[in-house]
Amino acid sequence: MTKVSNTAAANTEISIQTADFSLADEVALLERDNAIDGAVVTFTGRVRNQNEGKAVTSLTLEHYPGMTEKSLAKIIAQAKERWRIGRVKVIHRVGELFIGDQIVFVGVTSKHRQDAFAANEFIMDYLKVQAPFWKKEASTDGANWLDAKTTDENKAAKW
Amino acid sequence: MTKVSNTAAANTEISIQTADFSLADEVALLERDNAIDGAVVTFTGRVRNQNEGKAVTSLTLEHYPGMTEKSLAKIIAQAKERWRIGRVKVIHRVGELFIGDQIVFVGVTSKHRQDAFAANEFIMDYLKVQAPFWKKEASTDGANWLDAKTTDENKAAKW
Amino acid sequence: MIKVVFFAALREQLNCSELSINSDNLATVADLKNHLASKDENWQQVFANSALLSAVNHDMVSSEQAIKAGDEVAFFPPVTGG
Amino acid sequence: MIKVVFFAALREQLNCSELSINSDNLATVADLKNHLASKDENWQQVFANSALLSAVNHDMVSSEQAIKAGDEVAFFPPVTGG
Repeated sequence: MTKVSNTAAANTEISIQTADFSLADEVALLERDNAIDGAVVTFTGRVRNQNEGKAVTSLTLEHYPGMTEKSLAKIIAQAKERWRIGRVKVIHRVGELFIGDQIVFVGVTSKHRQDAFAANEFIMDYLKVQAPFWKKEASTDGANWLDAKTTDENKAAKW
Repeated sequence: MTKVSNTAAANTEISIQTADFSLADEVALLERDNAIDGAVVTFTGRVRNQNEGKAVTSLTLEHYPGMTEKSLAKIIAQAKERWRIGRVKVIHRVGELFIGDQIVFVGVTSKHRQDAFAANEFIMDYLKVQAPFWKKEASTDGANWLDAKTTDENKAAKW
Repeated sequence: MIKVVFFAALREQLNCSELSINSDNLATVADLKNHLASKDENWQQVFANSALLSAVNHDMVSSEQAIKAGDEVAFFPPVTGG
Repeated sequence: MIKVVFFAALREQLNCSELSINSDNLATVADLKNHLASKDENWQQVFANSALLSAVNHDMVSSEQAIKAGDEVAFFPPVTGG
């Protein structure tokens, strides 16, 4: 089972999956039959080779099935209230991931670029502090659950 | 001649071209051998099917060869001074483009997402008001040079 | 009955991912927390952590949130996705 | 001599994309503008537009910018790329 869940509402799709994704395919879907939106902003998060000075070898992502989808849908709905955006796609992978692997994708289209930039960053900032995912990091220090960062809390609070 | 010019500096590439580009290929280049940057933000601008209520059929992009590259390099250098970013790629197409065609691409990588988001939007905002490109729009109203928008001036001034 | 689920570091510390609890005498999330903390020293220590988050039926809530039979209550550490 | 180039709507209005001008007696971009505006009524009208932008050797400049022989001076409307 590579696709854990796939939630679709009007112009919105959320996917929690173990499988990798293709940026090109995702953007093609956001743009298909969508000539009214001139702007497409994407964010891709990947596994870095180091974190706070330690050499990372892998990450294991756990999540809370059901709540994950609900919290992401709520974040996207808030973004749609605040900005004039067209389509939104959020993908978050779970399971074990290695250096350079894609972890998360957020794609937003809009008529005007400002809305797509703001909504995309807002979704990422809120995903970071509200969506129930947890990372366990395997590094030179062994396997450890990552601590949440207060900088992420502060960043989300600024919107 | 599809490639008008290609300017590369350390971790920076600027391409002015008539040919289309592949988002997937561009992002692959930004990510290749780059495991220190966990964040990749892309902006893609496309030809919309309407503009200020008129049905658009095509756009013709003119630019000032030489100055275009110089002004984009300056904008990217400013972004690199302000934010901690890794690689930057800017592509701008010139010539005749049709509905849905890609016009412009900005890709930025960084260790932390905030830098990539800010630098990408900054580059787009400054490109809009400083890089010597001009759009002639073919629409139901005939062929007309587009007017610059004061909203773009205001947006760039906010940084 | 109330279904209670635990995630990530919390799940490992408690060595428990899910349990069912009789909801009689448990009016709020705080009551449930106190009840769970009374299990033994380990559970007490874990639930003393003020950073712990709670959700009822998939919505993040505060400790004052009322709970009732049939609810799903979750406890977990601050999230670290993205 | 100074190389002068025009772009976009300006190029079309003047029906000219490039010309060479003797730089004697032209100390600044403003001097060059006045000189060009004196060509005929069409050029005068075009250069009366205060939104017009100028660049010297590929850098955006104000009208006070000094110019000298060998420079490339450009005039164009506000830009609309992206």
